[in-house]
Amino acid sequence: MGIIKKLPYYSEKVPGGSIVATQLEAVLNFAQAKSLWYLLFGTACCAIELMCTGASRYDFDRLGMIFRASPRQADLIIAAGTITKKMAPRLKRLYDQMAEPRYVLAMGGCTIKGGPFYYDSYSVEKGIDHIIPVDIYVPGCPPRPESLMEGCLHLQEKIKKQKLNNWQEK
Amino acid sequence: MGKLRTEEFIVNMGPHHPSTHGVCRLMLTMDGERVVNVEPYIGYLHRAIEKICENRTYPQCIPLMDRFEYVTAMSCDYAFSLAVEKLAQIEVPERAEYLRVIMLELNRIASHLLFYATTAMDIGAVTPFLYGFRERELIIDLFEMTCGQRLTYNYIRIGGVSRDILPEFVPKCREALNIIKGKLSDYQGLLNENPIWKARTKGIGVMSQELAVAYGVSGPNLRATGIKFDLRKDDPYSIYDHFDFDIPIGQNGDVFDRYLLRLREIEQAIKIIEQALDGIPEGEYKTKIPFRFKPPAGEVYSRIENSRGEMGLYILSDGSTKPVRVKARGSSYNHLQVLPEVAKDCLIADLVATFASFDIIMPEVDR
Amino acid sequence: MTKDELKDYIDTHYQDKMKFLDTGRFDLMYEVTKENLLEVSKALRDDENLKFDFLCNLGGADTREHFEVIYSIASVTKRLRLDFKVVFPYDQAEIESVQEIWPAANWYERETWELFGIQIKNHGNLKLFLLPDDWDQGYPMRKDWDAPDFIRMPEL
Amino acid sequence: MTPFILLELQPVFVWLYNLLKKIGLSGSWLTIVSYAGLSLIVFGLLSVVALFLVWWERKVSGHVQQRYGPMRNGWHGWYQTLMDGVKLLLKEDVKVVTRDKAVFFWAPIIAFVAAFVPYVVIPFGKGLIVADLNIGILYILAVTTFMVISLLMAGWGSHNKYALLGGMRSAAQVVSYEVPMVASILTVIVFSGSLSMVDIVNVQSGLFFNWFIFRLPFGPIAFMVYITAATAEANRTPFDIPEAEQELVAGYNVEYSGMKFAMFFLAEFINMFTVGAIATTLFLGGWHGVILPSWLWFFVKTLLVVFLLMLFRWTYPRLRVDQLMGFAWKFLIPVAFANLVLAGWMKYARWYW
Repeated sequence: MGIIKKLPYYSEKVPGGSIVATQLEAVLNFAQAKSLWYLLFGTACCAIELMCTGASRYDFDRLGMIFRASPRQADLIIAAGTITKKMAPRLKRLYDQMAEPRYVLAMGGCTIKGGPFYYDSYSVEKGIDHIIPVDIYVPGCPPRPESLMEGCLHLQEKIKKQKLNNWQEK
Repeated sequence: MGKLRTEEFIVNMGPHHPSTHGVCRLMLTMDGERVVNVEPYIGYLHRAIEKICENRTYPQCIPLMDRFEYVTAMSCDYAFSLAVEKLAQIEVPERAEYLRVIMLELNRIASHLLFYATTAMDIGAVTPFLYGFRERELIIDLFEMTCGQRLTYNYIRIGGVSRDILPEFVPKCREALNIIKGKLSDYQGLLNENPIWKARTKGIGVMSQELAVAYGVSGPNLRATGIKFDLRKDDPYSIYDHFDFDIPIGQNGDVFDRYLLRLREIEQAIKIIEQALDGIPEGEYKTKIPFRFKPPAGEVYSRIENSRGEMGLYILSDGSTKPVRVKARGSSYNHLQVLPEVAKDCLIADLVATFASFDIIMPEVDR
Repeated sequence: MTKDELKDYIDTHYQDKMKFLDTGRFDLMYEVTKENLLEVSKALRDDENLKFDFLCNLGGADTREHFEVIYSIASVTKRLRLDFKVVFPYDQAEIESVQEIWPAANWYERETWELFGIQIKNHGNLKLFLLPDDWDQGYPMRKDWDAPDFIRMPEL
Repeated sequence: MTPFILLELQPVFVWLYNLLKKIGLSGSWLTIVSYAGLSLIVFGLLSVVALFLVWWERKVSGHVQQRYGPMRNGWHGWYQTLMDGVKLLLKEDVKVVTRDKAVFFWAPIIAFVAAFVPYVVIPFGKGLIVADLNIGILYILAVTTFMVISLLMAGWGSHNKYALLGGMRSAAQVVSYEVPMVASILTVIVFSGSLSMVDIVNVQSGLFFNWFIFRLPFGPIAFMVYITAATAEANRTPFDIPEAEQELVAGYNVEYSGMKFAMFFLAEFINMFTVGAIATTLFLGGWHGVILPSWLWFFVKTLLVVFLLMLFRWTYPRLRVDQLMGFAWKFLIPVAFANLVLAGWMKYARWYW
């Protein structure tokens, strides 16, 4: 990992090295995009739709996405369901435990802006984007499995465009 | 040889753990593999639904009730509507009652299928998980056809239902029921006689009748201990007295009984729906309620039997458009409370099995 | 036992301790004073003809005038339902625990304490559990409660 | 020379050996270079096999569960696991601050090595064996035990209670199931009269009724005991308690990420293949078969056994830890030993064909 991060830097010094780096970048990003293992993180209603998406009719595995129970082995955290103020530190912690490169998909209205619990609720975090950085927002209450998969495809497109140099910041 | 000196240690299970179905946190005091003490910590999904309801008009509360217990959202809609109807003494047309019963029982099947899926998953069998979801999709399709949503329906409203069923609903429903009926034997064949499944579930997590009643355990978990108590028969609401169905009960109150009971309840639910489909009368599907709906001052606690047990709603009204207090009683609240008593001194695998068999769903606990 | 019979029974046997209220729209609603709470609860549970052994619900309420704690009880064997409530002013927000009678009351009382600030005597387990561990903003279910990041829904 | 003989790989290796000789290597250098080359070939082959098995497992699980499994990478997602592997290579290697440094570092490496080492003595085909040791099967039993040490190390080094529980569970489990496994293997050895893998295969030459699994009555029993015990050795459902997802999150590998996790993951699948390979060699007649070349027969049989293990995994619930131990000590071991005694007696009385 360390070497690969520095690769763009070293490749500048060799003639033609940047071409190699670009090609390598494309391959690595492709691999990353095609193999998004998601963390089993469901809190509320969206978790049921997340399970449905993993089940027979929609089948997340078609996209190469399988769930991992341990955050260390996951690439993507699908925040499915309301994040309360009590849960927020835990979400932050799970995100911190994940290995780079890591991505976040905010599923459902609650994770985007508090959803139906925006008004009058004393305990709901109004959007997870002030806890962890979010890559893709999938609106809905709860989103249909199709839209969740659409969100994942958009995330794959996004990953394919990323630069190796930016991995540190991501 | 003297007794081996061992040291207890504390394991924090959750709030994010594959087997806690959401965000329950269990603090386990463990002696090796043996769980000495369990202490549930809840509130990771406390969304203050009751507080929000106090600042919403009565019809506006129903979408929140969907999110109170999303696995059987229909029954929550219904519990709230029933409470308000009792409060304001609204008569509901008979067609609406039939539609409600069909939807409630379909939702019960969906919920029990989810139970089948997740319990099998927690005991280590992955494939039943997928099978349960496969048949659940058939029911979800019916709901989607009727009210356009897959999970949070907002279908049962005060005074009736939000819209009438489509003409093709009845044949589609019958078709889905026939498929599920056929698959039920598959489910049982996959697990019932499996020696590993029996070893993992028989005699595990036994709950006595006294304990169950004292802790307010209700629904299938209560019936698995052998008490024949079902609000559909014992405190009849809606039109359940028109139908002929049985209340299955268990004997030992262990994990296996709770599992089998739910599968048998699916059969009974299918029976009710078939009778209801035969007898849907023509007529209105809802009573008009005024736009600024104001029930009279007063209070009511109404309870219904949803797939997990007694779903109760206490509503205190002062005669304005908004309720003064809404207190939702979810049965999982009591089931989680009794868990430390049932799961005392068992292995960690048994704890997971017991937890799964209670069919606890966290939003009902945290609200 | 029908609802009317139950009302007659309670009115004859418990007339000095339970006061009938007409606010109950479906089931019977009684009022019990704070002092009589434990005694009445115990009697209702142990009465051979009633056997209210099942606590359905226990919840506080803030009516803007006073606090109430509403007990909804039922009988599994006799198939009966009954509600009763305890009413007390804001400055005397304290009540006896009914855990000994109905163990299920434990969490309900804890929640009532946590969200309304109604003290529960002899509870023994009054710890925060619904609210975050570092919660210091008071009792959110009270009607006059407010906090900086609490947004009220605008009136239509 | 029939065309089928051409498919046999042995001439290729002979030619390579002669080539090495021609370029001037001799004596111990020749031995070292040829063995190193063979090991590399086996290593490469097994890496491919492991990647294939991961993909196959996902496809099998998908089709058992009425879905497709990976579909987006090539034909039915054939290079899905390659993508997974590349991604895992790139993942950050999370190092827990509180870990036991050396133990945490070495655990996946030992697991990985322990998974590959048995293949030194496994005959992939007629004459296709790296080293035909005369204590072949004993060597396998000895080196596969390293696996449990690595799991225990992973559990200890991670400084995580779930991992520790997983490590302890796997240690208890593997040690218990070693006994019936050895007893069932001894049943074979009683008849083959040799510990060498090649000899064991040669004893079963001829048509399928010479295979050890069809030696009634003890053959099938020994095979079943072996498969059961080996499933437990490979930590597969219904004996997958060391990594029971619903109880211990991911068990011993809960703190591992990136390449180290990939090592555990591949080691698990290679172990599964080892189980199949040993079962093929001992019970299913090894490379023997008609028409097809011998190495193909070996792979077909092995993959069939692996497929059986996969079907187990996607059908059964998981046993509890005490039931698992009870099953090994109260049922499998008595059966295996009774079977061994029966086999020995029949051998003595020459009641076999």
